[in-house]
Amino acid sequence: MSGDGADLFYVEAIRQALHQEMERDERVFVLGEDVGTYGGAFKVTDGLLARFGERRVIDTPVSEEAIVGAAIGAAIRGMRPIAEMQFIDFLARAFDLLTNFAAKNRYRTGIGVPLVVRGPAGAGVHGGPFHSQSPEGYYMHAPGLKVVVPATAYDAKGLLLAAIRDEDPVLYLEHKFLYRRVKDFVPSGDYTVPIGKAAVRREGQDLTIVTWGAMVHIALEAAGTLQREGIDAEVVDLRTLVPLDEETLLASVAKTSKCMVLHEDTRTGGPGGEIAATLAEKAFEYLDGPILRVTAPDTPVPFAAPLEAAYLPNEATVLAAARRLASY
Amino acid sequence: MSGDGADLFYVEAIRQALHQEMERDERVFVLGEDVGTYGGAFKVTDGLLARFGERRVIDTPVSEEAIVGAAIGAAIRGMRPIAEMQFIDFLARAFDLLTNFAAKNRYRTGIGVPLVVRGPAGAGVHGGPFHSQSPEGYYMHAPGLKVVVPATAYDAKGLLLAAIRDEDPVLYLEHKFLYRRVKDFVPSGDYTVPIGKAAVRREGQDLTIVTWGAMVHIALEAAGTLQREGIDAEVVDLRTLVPLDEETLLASVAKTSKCMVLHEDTRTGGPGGEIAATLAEKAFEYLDGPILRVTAPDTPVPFAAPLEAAYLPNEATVLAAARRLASY
Amino acid sequence: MQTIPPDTEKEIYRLMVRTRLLEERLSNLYRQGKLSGGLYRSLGQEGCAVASAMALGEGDLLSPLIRNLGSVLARGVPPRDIFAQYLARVTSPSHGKEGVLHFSRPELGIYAPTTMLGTMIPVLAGMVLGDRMRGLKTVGMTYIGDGGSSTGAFHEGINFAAVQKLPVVLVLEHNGWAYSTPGEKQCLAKRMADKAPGYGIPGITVDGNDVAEVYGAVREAVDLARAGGGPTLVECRTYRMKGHAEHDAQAYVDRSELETWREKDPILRLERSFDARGTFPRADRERVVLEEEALLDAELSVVQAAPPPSADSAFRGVFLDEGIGERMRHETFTGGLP
Amino acid sequence: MQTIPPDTEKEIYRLMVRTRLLEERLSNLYRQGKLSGGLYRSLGQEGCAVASAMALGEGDLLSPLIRNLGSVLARGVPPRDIFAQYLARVTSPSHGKEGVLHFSRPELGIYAPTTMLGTMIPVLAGMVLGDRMRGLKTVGMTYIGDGGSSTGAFHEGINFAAVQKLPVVLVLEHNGWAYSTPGEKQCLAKRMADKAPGYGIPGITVDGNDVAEVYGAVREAVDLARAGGGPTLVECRTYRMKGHAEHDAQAYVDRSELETWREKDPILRLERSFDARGTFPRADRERVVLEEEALLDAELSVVQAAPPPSADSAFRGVFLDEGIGERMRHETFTGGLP
Ligand SMILES: Cc1ncc(C[n+]2csc(CCOP(=O)(O)OP(=O)(O)O)c2C)c(N)n1
Ligand SMILES: Cc1ncc(C[n+]2csc(CCOP(=O)(O)OP(=O)(O)O)c2C)c(N)n1
Ligand SMILES: [Mg+2]
Ligand SMILES: [Mg+2]
Repeated sequence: MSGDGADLFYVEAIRQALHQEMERDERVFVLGEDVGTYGGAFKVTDGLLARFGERRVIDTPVSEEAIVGAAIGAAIRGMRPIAEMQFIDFLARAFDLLTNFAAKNRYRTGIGVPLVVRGPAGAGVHGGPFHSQSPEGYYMHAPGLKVVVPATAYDAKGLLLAAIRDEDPVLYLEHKFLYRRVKDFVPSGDYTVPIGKAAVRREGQDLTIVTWGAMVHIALEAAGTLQREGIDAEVVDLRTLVPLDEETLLASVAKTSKCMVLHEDTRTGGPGGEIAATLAEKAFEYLDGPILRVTAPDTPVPFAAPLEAAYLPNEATVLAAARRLASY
Repeated sequence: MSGDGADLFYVEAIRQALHQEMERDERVFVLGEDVGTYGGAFKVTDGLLARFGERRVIDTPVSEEAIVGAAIGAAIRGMRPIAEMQFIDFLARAFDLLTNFAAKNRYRTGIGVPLVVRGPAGAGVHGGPFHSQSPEGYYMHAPGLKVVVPATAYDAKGLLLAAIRDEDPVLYLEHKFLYRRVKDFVPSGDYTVPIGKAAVRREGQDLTIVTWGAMVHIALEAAGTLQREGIDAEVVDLRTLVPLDEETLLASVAKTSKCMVLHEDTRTGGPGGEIAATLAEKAFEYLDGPILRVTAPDTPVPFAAPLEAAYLPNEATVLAAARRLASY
Repeated sequence: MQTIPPDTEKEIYRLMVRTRLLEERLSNLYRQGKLSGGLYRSLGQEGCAVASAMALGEGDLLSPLIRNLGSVLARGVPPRDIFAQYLARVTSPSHGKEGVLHFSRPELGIYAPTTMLGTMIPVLAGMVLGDRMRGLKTVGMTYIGDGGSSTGAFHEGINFAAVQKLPVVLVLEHNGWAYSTPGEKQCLAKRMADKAPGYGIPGITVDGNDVAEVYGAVREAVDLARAGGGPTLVECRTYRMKGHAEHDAQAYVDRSELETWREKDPILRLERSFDARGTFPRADRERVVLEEEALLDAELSVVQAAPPPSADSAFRGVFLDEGIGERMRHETFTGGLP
Repeated sequence: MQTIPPDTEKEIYRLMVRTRLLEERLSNLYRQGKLSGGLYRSLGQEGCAVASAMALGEGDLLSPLIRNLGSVLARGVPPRDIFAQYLARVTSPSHGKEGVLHFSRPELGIYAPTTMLGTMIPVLAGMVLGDRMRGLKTVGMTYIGDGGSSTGAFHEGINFAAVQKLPVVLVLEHNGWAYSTPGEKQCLAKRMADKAPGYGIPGITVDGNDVAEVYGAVREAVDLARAGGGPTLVECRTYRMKGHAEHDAQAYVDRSELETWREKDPILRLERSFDARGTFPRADRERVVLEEEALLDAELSVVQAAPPPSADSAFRGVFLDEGIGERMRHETFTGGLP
């Protein structure tokens, strides 16, 4: 890793990763709706067309199945496609292609599908039910698919480079609320953040908050407040949901004995269940309290600001749960 | 409930429910691939066309999005459509329509979508990766959708009648392995099995096996064996996955203090996580041991008989886990 | 093609004016940062929306896309509903749970689509299928763009409607763009109506900025549908005069192309036609504009006075059984602790 | 249309015979309960599969549907692979993880589809897109049925291939049925090739049981594709002479229709044509049949001697990193206990 770098916004880090990897590896290309001329609905792919041309930066029809399908085909033939969903919600329209074709191909046929599907996920920008979802729970459940969820600009770049170089399909969920709100140091050179490794964002003794994506920042905020109340929370940013870094997770809970999972995806059948179940199986002896889940409720993401605010986990909901857990 | 009835196969119970409800309520109709002339790939809809005619028994093109979409539209306008997926795996092709349109419509617009999507799920018949899936984990995670999973002929009829009469969308997963293997008493008259109520299939003191669908029968088999070893297992058949019958679940674990979730869906991000998490939150005080999950592994469903057998949870895997849990 | 009755023509004029003026107000509100979410204009396409919707009969069903403001106004949705949606007020038809034109008004035959383009086509097909079973002669109309026609749902939906001979009218608004993507990157067909024979249904291409042409063609399609003749694909050639949404400065658009289309503006053209025929004098038209301004101002102030929805309602309305939601709300605030 | 070279014609004959005889063996095995899963016959459609595949060049790509046994045989897949797939032997190309024609043989340009009809079209488009980027002149061919053409994936895939001018040949096997559903409930188009203009691509309808016609039309499409002319939709009219699968007694089929089509059998027709032209004497053809019988018997016995896959392999091969699978296997047998 080079010592050079700069503080970059999350969105800039993603863009830098795309530029650098397309420069480095001519098998890498990008396809999606409005990724070329327009540079993507969130300008993530801005500048790619000018640098790499129409053959490697492909504006597609409004056809998510074709986008994911074509990415699968190209990957099977040795390319490294990156398929953008204009909003990750639209990946529902290619659910079959991603979960049944891409994810199962190596097992069925021996041929891996090294593609990346990426796109903006998450709420907080008044996007309403179809521009705000956090669908990680669905895709974690698809055998054969890896799922990564960066929370910082550093990880956004490093995980994207790792995802592109992975030999298996990776779903890369970028949080649209973070695009221009999170800024941190990003080395200008080449580096990867390994898929499957969590990061302990804050060490603590009293309880563990397991989270990822935009919620990492809520967790850290809450941990600061809790500190002042005498509760020392550890914050584990999973960074990858599949494969899960059980080692870091279990080590943290072994230390704190109490755990809360915090996520923006909805509750029932969501990722919190997997994490809680993993702990209930493998960390049972360490646990000194119930495993709590602080999540979005089982509703669509509502549109109006007060509704969306009620929908999203926030510092107050995290604090309320953490206090109860700490005093359990 | 009438005292009349007969021992029926699971498939016959479903068929009887369809006939009776179409007789009773002219808003009910069936659509899907080959449901009419052919009577469905598994003959579930056999006889409906002859009785109710082409207008209410609709052979559709090979178009899962159109099938689910048309069912949504008809439901919105006051009908009670039942959409058949020839194999439930193909519902992946209408994932967006079911999870984003049907399930979210009441919340978004105030108009409920009383449809049933039903179709054969589950492995055990050498169907390979795309004719064998148990996708309940995905659909449990969709806010606004109910999910039912009958294990007996009695429940197959009663839950289907309840599902058709429900004011919200219900995914009805019928297990193809059970169609012509499970036979039990089915009242000839009208009755419903309420959505959201589990059944304790076997009472026991030492540990709880929470399961549904075909695995209920594996669990009961295993419980018999365990009995002879001096381990008294309780078997809870959830019957409905959304909404979950937490009351029955918690009462059982309060009694036994130990719990294993057994399911045919794959492990990571699957339904077992939700159940384990619910217990880890709400039954923590009762638990005297880790919550185990005995599930299919995170692979596609393999085709060859020995592979499929290794893939499926069976009595031996349940026994191995139960013994470890009992002696914990 | 059916000709347009004189009163209908005047009503179309009024509704186009209403649409444009309403959007101008929304645009101002957007620039003031008062809207919740984005704004998708129909500038230059009002004729196609309004005239097509006017060709429906009573009790017919319509589902709009984001740019079909004119269509829902034509079906009787009051401007206050639109303001309330964009301002996310509790008085909006969706009670603030949804934005833009995503709301249902079943008593007016208006049904919300989802964002996912194309999906309304099979759903609308199902609506009129259901109505047919109930013995109703309802016709259903919805829209699709040159972009949205690339979706699988378009294909499955229109094909299903065709084989079932369902009374569906599908208006394809060919406005040259799908966000920043031009027509030739979307589809190579010479005309989008060339898709119709592949489904065995009639397809027609009309000048989407000529309200008489649109009305005539759509009216014919509605009549055919109601008579049991199945769906028709009506391609309306028009042009999106603004960016995809207000945040999009449409830098990718050739300015001279915009100039050409400005001359083909549907309101301007109808005015010229009125003048040429001497049927609806300028003074009367100006009165219409004033009336519409007054109406919109009044409606907007009512909406602005209304409160936003209360946080609690976020947890309600998922299922008919609110008990499920109650539990959910409780858990959200306790992290699941009993 | 390109004419068929004499050697190719004889090779097509041999491959049709091989296909038919191979399926007859599979059918016997099925009736003996020896197959794992179902059997989907291509009886009466062998000509379309074989002749289309023979029109491809070296290095080209092909993805079959379940009934395209003739296509994969034509591309050089040995019969043992097919037997091993159906008998679920460890020696099968999918090592028993998959059945039927769902296997890949990249060195032969053969790629497995999934069961979900239509999805191979965008995937194949992506394959040749990738090849084009790598500077290869690969043409890709796949198939779709009159049923599968109703899927959204068909629409999105062929449209994407069209706008990208990708070298794709899509052979639409119009065999009258989708399982039990007849053509007129699937699509109202007069010809399925009428779908092509809606994508701005050439579409042609040929007699799918006339191998010369199929070969000629497909060859032309392959040449056009390779020259950068984009995709072609080639509709082959044929007939499914058996039920959807062996368990389906096709009770819904009019027997007289079967009779009519039996007369149009592609092997029979080619034999008559040989006879009429005196080009490939009966005795030589009979030798072909004997050779093929011998080949198939030999291949089958090799396969029958092979073992089934071992249970352990069920847990391998999901990811390149087998460590993930190892953990999984462990957990499956312990219920997750550490
Ligand atoms: C399935 C799906 N994919 C992507 C989008 C994002 N999106 C919204 S509008 C739009 C462009 C649509 O173009 P067109 O259909 O021509 O309609 P227009 O905006 O021109 O009215 C896109 C890509 C969407 N809404 N749905
Ligand atoms: C998306 C999808 N839906 C349903 C099926 C089940 N299915 C398998 S074959 C078939 C009929 C296909 O008919 P057609 O495409 O005409 O091919 P043919 O069997 O006639 O060769 C159906 C419905 C499927 N494989 N994929
Ligand atoms: Mg457009
Ligand atoms: Mg067919």
